[in-house]
Amino acid sequence: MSNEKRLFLIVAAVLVVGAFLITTQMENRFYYKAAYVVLQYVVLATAWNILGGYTGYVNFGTAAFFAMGAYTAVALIKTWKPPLYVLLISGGIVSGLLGLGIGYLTLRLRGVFFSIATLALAVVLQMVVSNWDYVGGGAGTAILKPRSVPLFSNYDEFLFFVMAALAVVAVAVAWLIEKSWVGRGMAAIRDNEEAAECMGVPILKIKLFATTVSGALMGIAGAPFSYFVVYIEPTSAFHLDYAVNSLAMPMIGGTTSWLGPLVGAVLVGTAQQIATVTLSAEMNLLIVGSLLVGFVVFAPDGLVGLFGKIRARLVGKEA
Amino acid sequence: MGRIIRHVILGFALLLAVSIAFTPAAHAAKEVKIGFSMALTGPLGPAGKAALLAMQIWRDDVNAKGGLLGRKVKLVYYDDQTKPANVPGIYAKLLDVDKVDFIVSGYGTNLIVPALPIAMERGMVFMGLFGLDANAKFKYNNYFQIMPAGPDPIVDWSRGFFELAKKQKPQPKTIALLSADSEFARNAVAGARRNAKKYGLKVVYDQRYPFPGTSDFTPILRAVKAAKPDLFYVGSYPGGSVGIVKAAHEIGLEPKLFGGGMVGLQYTAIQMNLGKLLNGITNYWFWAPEKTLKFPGIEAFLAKYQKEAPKQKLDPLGYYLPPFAYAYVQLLGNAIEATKSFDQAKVGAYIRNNTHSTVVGNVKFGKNGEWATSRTFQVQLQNIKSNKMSEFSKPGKMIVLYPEDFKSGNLIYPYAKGK
Amino acid sequence: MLSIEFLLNALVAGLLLGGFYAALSAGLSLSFGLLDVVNIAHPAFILFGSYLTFYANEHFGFDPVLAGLIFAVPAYFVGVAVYKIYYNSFEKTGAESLRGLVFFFGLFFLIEVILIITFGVDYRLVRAFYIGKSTSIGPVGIAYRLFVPFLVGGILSTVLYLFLTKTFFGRAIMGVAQDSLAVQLMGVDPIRIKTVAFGIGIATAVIAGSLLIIIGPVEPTIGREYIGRVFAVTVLGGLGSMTGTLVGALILGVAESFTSSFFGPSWALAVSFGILLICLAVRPSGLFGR
Amino acid sequence: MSENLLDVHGVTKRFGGFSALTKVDLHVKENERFGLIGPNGSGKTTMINCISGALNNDEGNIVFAGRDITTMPAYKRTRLGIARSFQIPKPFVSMTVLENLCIPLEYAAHQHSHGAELQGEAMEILEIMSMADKADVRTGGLTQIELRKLELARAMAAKPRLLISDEAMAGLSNTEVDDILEILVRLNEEGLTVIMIEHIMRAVMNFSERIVVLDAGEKIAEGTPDEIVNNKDVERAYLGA
Repeated sequence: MSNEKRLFLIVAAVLVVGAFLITTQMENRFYYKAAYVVLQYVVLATAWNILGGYTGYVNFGTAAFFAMGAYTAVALIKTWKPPLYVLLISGGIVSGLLGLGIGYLTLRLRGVFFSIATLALAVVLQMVVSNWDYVGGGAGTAILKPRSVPLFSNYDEFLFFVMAALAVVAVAVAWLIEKSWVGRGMAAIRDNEEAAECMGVPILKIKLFATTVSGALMGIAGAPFSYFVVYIEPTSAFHLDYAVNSLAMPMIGGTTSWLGPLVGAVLVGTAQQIATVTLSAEMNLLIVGSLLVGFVVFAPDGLVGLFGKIRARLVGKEA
Repeated sequence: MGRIIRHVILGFALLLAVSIAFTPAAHAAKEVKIGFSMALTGPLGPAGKAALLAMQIWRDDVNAKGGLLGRKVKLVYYDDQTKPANVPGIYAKLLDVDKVDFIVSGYGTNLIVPALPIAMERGMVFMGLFGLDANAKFKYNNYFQIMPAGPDPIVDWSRGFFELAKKQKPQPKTIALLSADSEFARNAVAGARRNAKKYGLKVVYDQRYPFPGTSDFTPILRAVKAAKPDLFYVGSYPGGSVGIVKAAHEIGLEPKLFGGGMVGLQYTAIQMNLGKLLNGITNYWFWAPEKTLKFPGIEAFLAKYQKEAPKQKLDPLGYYLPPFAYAYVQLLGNAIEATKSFDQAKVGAYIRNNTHSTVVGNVKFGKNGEWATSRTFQVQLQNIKSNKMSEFSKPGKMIVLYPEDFKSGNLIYPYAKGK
Repeated sequence: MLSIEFLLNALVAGLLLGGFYAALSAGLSLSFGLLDVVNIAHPAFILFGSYLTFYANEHFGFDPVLAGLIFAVPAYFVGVAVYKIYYNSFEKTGAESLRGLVFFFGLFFLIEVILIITFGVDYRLVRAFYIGKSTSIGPVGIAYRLFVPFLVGGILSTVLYLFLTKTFFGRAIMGVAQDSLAVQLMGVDPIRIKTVAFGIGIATAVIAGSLLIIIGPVEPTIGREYIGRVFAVTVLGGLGSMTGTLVGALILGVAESFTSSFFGPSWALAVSFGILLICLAVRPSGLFGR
Repeated sequence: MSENLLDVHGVTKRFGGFSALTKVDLHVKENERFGLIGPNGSGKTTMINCISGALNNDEGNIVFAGRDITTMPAYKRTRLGIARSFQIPKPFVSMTVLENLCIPLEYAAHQHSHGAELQGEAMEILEIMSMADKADVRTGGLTQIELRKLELARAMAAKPRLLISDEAMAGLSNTEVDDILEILVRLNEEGLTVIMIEHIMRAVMNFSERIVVLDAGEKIAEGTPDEIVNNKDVERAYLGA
């Protein structure tokens, strides 16, 4: 294992332990709820970026993967109420399989056609869930969360810790992929799929890997959702916000590295959380929309790229 | 590499500092803070804003009289954007950061349920604004819901419609059911389905339509027409209600009783658009300017509301939600005054065990915090001659037919005659 | 229940709806089908048109269709401006595929927010003398509320078809679509052609918006419901063909109407997306070439 | 036939109703310098796409080094030793020139090893192409000519047995053409088989040992450069007489 890898994994472990220690110290539940949402977006943005940023396939259907994770969990809770880790794994498997499915779509659909297909997929799945009465259908259903959990003083803190750990795992996965041969193959596919294949890159395998991992991470992020909101119905689980945010955050942060989605999600997500309790919601949406369009037009490499440029200029001046 | 991670950690620290900076200082001791989330944007935004105005009117009324037990009332609220996912965070903020004294709910079942477990964990009295059977799973005894649906909300909701039908001669035998594919409408129609069985009606059509996303109702209503139902019970939201009424007129759909659970027909803007097309429709209603519904304080409240509403582009008459939004905080305030206490358990027990006089009439709570007896009005629209707003602010247009205690006129039957 | 009359009525309702869908999709067929500009914000522009129509109708009593036609003119210039930004930021640098898509997605979102801020989230409706009236031909009933959009949609498609095939400028647009280099050699600036064509696309979106609000009430986020439909129509009809778009629209309208009538409305929306998904997945690569 | 490196038997490729290739046979010997020419739209690029795997042929089969590769995905063919350059350069735009070369080195030549030695090999290839000074430049900063050289360099980095060069010299000056020819000849001497598609007749005639002419998707002539120059059918195809 390289030094770089070792350092990264140590930092990841420290962050997870840190998240746990916070829960033993801080009482104020608002911060846990707010942090949960931000961390959930770290997972979603990172997952989106594995397919969208690294591989160049724009997924408009994040909400579908997220909601499939959430509804897989709901179906399980309704049947035998398994522990949370089972929900996470199952949500990941179901959405991962869904990802594998859309991965095969990339055989025929490239560029915008793929994106439109993911959008259509989200609508069709929402309709299926709306007609599936076992999980509440269009009317929705209330979910009782477990009353207590060992080691944590309440379930909110536990959920926060779980999402913090998931965020660390998601970023670590993205980082490992980026630094591996798979990641370099993804970049080649993004730049030019035809050339990549002719240079020996197994494009189908890599694309399937990307859609599966990306989908699975989104599903895992969705699995605890019903415990978080306590009440789940299709319009909120399939909300367009998930699609917009998971795409805007990497775009604003920068799409070519693991750092971009992380920075984007933390900044935009935190700004949204603060805006929810200070500004009006319209302004909140306006800010996200303007940032997205502004960054796409003026700073295509996102904040990370912007900082890189500024630093390069400063270094250049010193020299 | 190490440098990047340092930057990241630094960033997290900064964020934490910023969020702490946003935490307001400890609350001023003198005020009573009532906290809630409200849909000010999103699908329920228009109604939510009207509800907020009503609550602000109540606050001003109370403060003009010197507040609650000598403490001025302050409302602390955040926009939940009609998104259930925002609700848990908002109530956590209200309780842990803003340290409010009481909480009440936002508007609508979807936005009440996510807050209920939080109220439960903290043992807070929780007033609900228009939740349909929201407490069924939690069975929390300090939850009280202001919508007059009744002890078995889903079934009681449409009982009036069927009671009316039963009294007609010859007795109707068949019914068609149509609902929007979303929470309220589906529950309303589920109740109607159970009532249909109970009253011995044959269901000849039973479908859902996608909501939102249905642009034209003509094919749906043709299928209903082909099924030739005596009764047509519809659970729909504003956009769909308008489309259904228009399409029903265009194809000449004339069941003997038409309406039931259509949201939106109570809104002034939609009434003004539909005008005469509304005549003959029988639908649930919450309040109308009929002489049987002159509850104490309602007219003074509506006068204040109607003065302010046009400025905020809200429903100008405000007969639907605003009186109840006023009433649910009024009821809480009265309970605090009566118990002379801010203690959650005492206030909760008082609300649970007494009958309360409010601007929407006398309220007594029963099982799961629902009204002890159902009081959902069935109203038939009659004598509407134009699209002017003044049509709808006069008595004699929205005739209350059910329940008997509040009856203000007679049903014109069948629907075609009332049209 | 299955009478000839019922069947006929379902068919007519579907055709009427289809004509309306043709109006919704015509502009997209121009920008997406011919110019390869994936204007995913097209439904948002339609909704924008609906609100302009509402404003003119509510405050000045304009007929909705007339209002749509009037606002089509400024909308053209909005389209020109949007395309200029798009061209300079993405097409020129060859980065249009991924970021251009995101650009329009963001634009969609922005238009929605602007509508929410200006008009509020309430449902908005218009009045016109023909709304709420209907006539019948034999056993078939026709509501003017649906017939007017059908008529306007049909006229719009025909005018666009004639424009593209009979005028010099229209042929230049078709030329750009097939081979932009060849057009350049003929002494025509392909960028100017594309700018004009995109502007026309947005202008038709605004006209379609006036039809949308005639059919039923609108609220700012309703545009999302039409993304699938307009793309389904454009792809189903074959990219870049105005006739194809009209045919695709009619097929979709009839399919939705039949689903609503015979299987129940809860699956009607799935039909358009289902058709779109099947089209995308099954139709061979000829789909992408013109 | 076993001494042939590449055997194309009766390959047909249709697009809709249009037949881009009709029952074409090609046989390329080990270490041969092979030319493929024809007017625009004659099916040359379609032929290469079928050989390299970018397209699947509808009829016929393709055998490379004794293995039937007709249905093999493109990346496996590259790993077997078929590399190509693109007529319109398709660089990896987010990468530097050096990184562009590392992709085929990593994926085709070495299969997933990655490190300093790879970069060394990439630099060697850049030296050969006299592009070493551009190693750290992003492809956006390259000229058209440099992009074409990069195409060739990247194909070479796949360490192929068969190199297909698709109009690598279009737009280059005479000396640059000579430079590239020299490189190709040297590689050929080291054992590489080359299929050259070229519009610059001087280059293809000088370079090739044997030439096949395509017209409208059919093979109309095959032979040494001299035979081709004197072929009436070829003259007619080119002049449209």
